[in-house]
Amino acid sequence: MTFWHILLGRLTWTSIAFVRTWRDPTISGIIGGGAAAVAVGGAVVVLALLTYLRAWRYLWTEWMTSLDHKKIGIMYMVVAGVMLTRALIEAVVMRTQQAIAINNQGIVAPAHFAELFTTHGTIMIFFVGMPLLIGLMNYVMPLQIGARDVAFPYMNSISLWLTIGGGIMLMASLVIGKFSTGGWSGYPPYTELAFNGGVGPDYWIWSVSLSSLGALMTGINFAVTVYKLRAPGMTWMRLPLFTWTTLCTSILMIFAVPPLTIATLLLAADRYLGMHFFTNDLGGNMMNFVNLFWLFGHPEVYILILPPFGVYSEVVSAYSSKELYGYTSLVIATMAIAILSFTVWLHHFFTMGQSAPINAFFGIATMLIGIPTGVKIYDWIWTMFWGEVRLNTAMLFSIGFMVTFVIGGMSGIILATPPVDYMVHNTLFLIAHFHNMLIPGMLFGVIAGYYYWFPKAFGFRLSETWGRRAFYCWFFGFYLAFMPLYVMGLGGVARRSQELFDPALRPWTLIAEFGALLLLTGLACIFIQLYVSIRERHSTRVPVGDPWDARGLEWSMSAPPPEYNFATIPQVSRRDAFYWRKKYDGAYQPADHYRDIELPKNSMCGILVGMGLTACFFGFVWHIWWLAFLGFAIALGTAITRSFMRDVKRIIPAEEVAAHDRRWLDRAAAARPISRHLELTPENEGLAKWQG
Amino acid sequence: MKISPSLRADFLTYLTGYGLAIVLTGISFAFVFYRLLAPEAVFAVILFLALIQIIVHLRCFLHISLKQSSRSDLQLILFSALIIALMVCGTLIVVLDQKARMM
Amino acid sequence: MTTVFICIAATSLSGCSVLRRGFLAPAGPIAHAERHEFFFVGAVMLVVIGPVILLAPLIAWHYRLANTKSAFRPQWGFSWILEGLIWVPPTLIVIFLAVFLVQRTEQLDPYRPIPSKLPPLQVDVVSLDWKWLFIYPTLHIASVNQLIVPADRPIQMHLTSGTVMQSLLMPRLAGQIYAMAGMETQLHILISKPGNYWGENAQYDGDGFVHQKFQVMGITPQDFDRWVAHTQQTPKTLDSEAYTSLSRQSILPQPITFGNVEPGIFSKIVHQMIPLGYAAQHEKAKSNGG
Amino acid sequence: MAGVSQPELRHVGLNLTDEPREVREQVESDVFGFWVFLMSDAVMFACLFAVYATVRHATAGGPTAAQEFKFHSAFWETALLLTSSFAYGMVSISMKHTRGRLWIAVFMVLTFCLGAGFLKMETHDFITMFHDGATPERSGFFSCVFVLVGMHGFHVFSGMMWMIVMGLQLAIYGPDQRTKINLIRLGLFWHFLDVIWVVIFTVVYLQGLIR
Ligand code: HEA
Ligand code: HEA
Ligand code: CUA
Ligand SMILES: [Cu+2]
Repeated sequence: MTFWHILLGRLTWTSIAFVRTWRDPTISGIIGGGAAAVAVGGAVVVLALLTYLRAWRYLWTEWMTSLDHKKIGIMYMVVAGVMLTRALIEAVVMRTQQAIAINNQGIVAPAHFAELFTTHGTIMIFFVGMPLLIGLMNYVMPLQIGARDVAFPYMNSISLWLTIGGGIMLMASLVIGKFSTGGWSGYPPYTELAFNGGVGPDYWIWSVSLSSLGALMTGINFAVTVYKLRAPGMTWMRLPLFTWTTLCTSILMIFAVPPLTIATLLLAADRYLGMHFFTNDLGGNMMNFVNLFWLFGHPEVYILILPPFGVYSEVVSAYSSKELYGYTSLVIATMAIAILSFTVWLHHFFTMGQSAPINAFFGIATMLIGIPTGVKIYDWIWTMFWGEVRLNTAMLFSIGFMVTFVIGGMSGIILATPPVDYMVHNTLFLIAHFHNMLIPGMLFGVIAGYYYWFPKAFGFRLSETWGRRAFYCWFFGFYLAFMPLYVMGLGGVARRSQELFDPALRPWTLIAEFGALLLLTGLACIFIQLYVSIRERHSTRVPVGDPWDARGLEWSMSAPPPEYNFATIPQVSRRDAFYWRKKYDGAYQPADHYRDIELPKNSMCGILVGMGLTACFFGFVWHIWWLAFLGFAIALGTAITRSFMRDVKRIIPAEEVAAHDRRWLDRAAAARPISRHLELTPENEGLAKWQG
Repeated sequence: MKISPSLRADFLTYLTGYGLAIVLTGISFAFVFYRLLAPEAVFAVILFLALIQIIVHLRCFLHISLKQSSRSDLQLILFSALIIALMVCGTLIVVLDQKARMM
Repeated sequence: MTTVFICIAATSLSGCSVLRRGFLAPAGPIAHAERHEFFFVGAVMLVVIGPVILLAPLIAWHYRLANTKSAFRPQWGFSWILEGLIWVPPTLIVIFLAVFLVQRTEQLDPYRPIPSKLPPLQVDVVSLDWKWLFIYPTLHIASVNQLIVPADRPIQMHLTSGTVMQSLLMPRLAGQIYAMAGMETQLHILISKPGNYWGENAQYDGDGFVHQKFQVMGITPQDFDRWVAHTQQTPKTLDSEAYTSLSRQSILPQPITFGNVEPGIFSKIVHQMIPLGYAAQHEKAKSNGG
Repeated sequence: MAGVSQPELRHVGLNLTDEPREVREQVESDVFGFWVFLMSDAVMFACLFAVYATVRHATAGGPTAAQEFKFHSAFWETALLLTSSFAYGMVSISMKHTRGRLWIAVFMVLTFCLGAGFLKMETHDFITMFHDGATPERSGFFSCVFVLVGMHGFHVFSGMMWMIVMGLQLAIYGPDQRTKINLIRLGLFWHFLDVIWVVIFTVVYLQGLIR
């Protein structure tokens, strides 16, 4: 044990990506080094820019230490955006590799390709999908139920910083050391010490742990919020559907994350303490890992799809200018999906050798999920029926979703048939299936929700032109990129192949490559849309707050909303509360009297706990034990210190609330009510004309 | 401290729980120690006793009751029990079947 | 531009040959039945999702804001008839599919012997890094990365792994089953059309993953006997030592055959009684990070 | 039951009858949140139990359960933990029915000591198992025993650390609102650990000792 060894653990010169590239200047090495350079360079540029703009104080006081659910929600989405960019580029590199590497090595080496699909999958699931949705739920759900914040604002901040910590670990793996090559599911024994001695699997274990810890706390937070903080009169059957899906998602997070925690913990026990849970020898049994992982993994994919289902429910109803069709059915379907999702995990390993009745049972349970899912889709279609459908960006994405998602559902049902799964399991057919669910299902939903709620959060609308362009790229890009994968999968091409050996595949990989580039363009359109919209924000302001003539409580306040959300907690008497208030002229009325409002003070405890644990886990990865200890001590010390603090609330005086509310009401009184035909014009100030 | 009726009631609740738990634990250990039945039967009995004891703990120490007052906690616990049953039974059936077919 | 054109043309010409690599061009009863199941489920599902694909855009378009002729009923949100329509038929369809699913899963269980007049040929399969070892215990021969079997005779495979978990897939013959160290799984196949096919490992297992493919040859019984006799002449013996060196991580340029096989070696492999070649390789990897 | 408000019925530890509605709601959601956490913790233990059941015979030729588990220490550990749970019940009662901090402190110290006794015995067991070569590296079975029982032990340890923190808060602030809420949560945690232990002594120790 030399001094350096104690100080740096397993970290050596050659762990640094640049040094590796220097020593091994192959194309693959250069791509790796380049990515590391981009990560480091990006971080340096951002830090420099912040310093130059003197934005640190602002960032620290207004954002990083904020406990406001709205700001935390936005930060989640920004973080997801950063991670997304990386994962998307990785996807394009993978597609390019498969397009080129037919009977040749292509541009990336085997181990590098393996890192690519592992990080791509891990990031997309844990650091794009979950944060995007958690961000959205964070922002919208408390507003929808008439609450001032979530139940545990401080814990909310910890969750955020744990997620960010996981993201930092993933980014660090780009520069220092390597990430796992075991896929996002990280099956042992391949990820055991005997086969993977490096830091890769450890990075995977600890970054996933950070993210799942964050998700677990978020789940608890949201579930309690929905359970206990609903406005008076907001009974269960009056909840907006997005809130329903939030609740069900939280339940899934609370109960599905523990198996993952156990799976990764036991794998860590094997790797760090020489135990034998999943090793080949001495009584280890990898089937236990597979079982535990999917006990989590399957509910996870519904964690990713339920909130978008909620978004579609809101969006389709609002833009069809109509009540949601079949509210009760939708609620029942949501709960059915949530509960059924705990009964189907085995469909991910039909091929592990269990007996036919067991496979058949889980196959049938899987198909059962098709019923409630179908109910939802039919309900959205009937919601448009007899409505006045505004075919804007969000609706295009929603309709694109319905049409495309059912194709993924079809392939899902095909996979759920064990004999067919024997053939297409672990092939590109499976890859096509789940991208078919995740992109048109989850991402389209996020984009639709983003378009829909953006004006509420920032006070101006997004550009329609660029939104449409994005839609066309996304829609056609998706078909081009993933339909070929179905075909190749039927031809028996295994997933995770960095090289292919049949020239007949070339046309298909080229089409897929083109599609991936189109998807990349689609993402570019989304970013351009943001840029253009910010530039043109003066002509798209909607300060009164109801630009879409929408129906839920979140529209009943100014845009952006005050930090306390509601000047007075609303009394709810029907579903679609705001719609009825507008109908009976109760929408823009001052309250009888205003009260002092208590809000949590900003706190840096969240960031300290999150970063402390991140440091701790980073120490674990590299066996830097002092760092692990220090990080843990910081996290624990912060949590304990915080429990001693008594002065954690601040008061917003009633006069201030009243004054703010009055200003908003004056603004509303001055605005011109706008009919739906004109809502995309600069006339729209966020006050909707009553049209039934 | 003055002994009020509600204090007495609270105390009795804990005492009952404690007593029952001790008795149930004792029976479990006795069954194993004295080999009162065939091994499988003993295991069934002690599992059953454990279940009862969990209910006793929930009732007397954690104050979960069927009364209206603690509905949401009760719902939560029942739901958790459902999920736990699904996961544990599922895992046992699946993994033990696999082992039977391949080891 | 021209390349794009060529590609599109090539797609329509050669593209579909991709499907001829897989189970949609079956060469045995198992793959055949699986293809049948695939089309069956696919067709049923097309019937249910077809309406969605048509209705969603049509209804959205018909009730678009600009169409002032379409009716508008903002408070309409429930109908018993529709509720019935969206819950009941899908349920019936799932029940319908489930009935077939149970039968087919039972019939196509990889452990289930294929009925035939001929007794099954035993083949023991060991997955290694990054190759497949096939042992013919009754014929006392073995081959690596090459599976040669008589056509029209059922093959009973017992699988295990000498390394991480892997998945055996022969796309035109039979579906996957995992091979795991210390355990033994089974797979049955039958080649009804003599010919040349291929198989692979479909579960990622490291650098040599994509090269872990092998040839499957279904030949006539006479040819098979000839091949066996010929192979038995090969001087190499598959014993513990040979196995140890085989289990080292490597990619083989060509198939290998063994003319003799130590009796009971498969059982020894399953019970992990033979030292593995990669152990030494990995001691090295363990010690350094990065 | 007229006149007794809901929260009072629920939380033996806290007398909320006179508090305003907001405070009661706050307490409700704080405590409910902790319940939710406990349930997800329970799922974690459930997964471990499931794994345990599948590796029960994976001793890989090494020591077996029957050789390593000690009937008497399992019994006395159970007794200690159970009694500590009862002692914590007295903490809750003191919190509800007395004004000062004296009785709370007395019973908390008692709980702490009983918990410490439990941990002491458990560690001793582990050490003897190590001496017999029944280490977690020896076989899948012992890996699981140590992780499962160790995880419970770690929870007990955390609970005891929490008691120290609460003791300090009690000393500084006395039984104020936040201290009380945390004492209630700590109570739930401590009783919950007892529930887990019931399953452990049944499924791990007694099942291993059945002959
Ligand atoms: C959410 C999940 C997600 C998403 C979005 C994607 C998106 C994409 N994926 Fe990936 N993928 C996975 C999850 C996902 N993937 C997983 C889990 C694996 C398996 C890994 C493994 O094997 O272990 C995988 C594997 C995988 C492979 C490996 C296949 C193999 O094994 O051989 C490939 C190959 O090309 C691929 C391609 C792509 C492409 C081209 C895209 C993209 O082009 C699609 C475009 C997507 C975007 C551009 C994101 C845009 C997001 C937004 C627009 C949101 C906007 C944000 C705001 C408004 C704030 N994916
Ligand atoms: C958001 C993500 C998402 C969603 C929603 C789904 C939804 C479904 N998935 Fe998918 N799935 C994944 C993400 C997702 N999946 C991922 C990431 C993997 C692989 C992970 C990996 O290995 O890396 C996977 C893998 C996977 C497998 C394992 C395959 C294998 O490994 O071999 C299976 C098998 O059954 C399956 C089935 C299904 C089914 C039946 C649904 C159903 O929910 C679909 C329901 C929808 C419909 C059916 C369409 C609409 C319904 C109607 C129009 C009504 C009529 C319908 C009927 C009558 C049935 N999925
Ligand atoms: Cu893995 Cu049997
Ligand atoms: Cu699934």
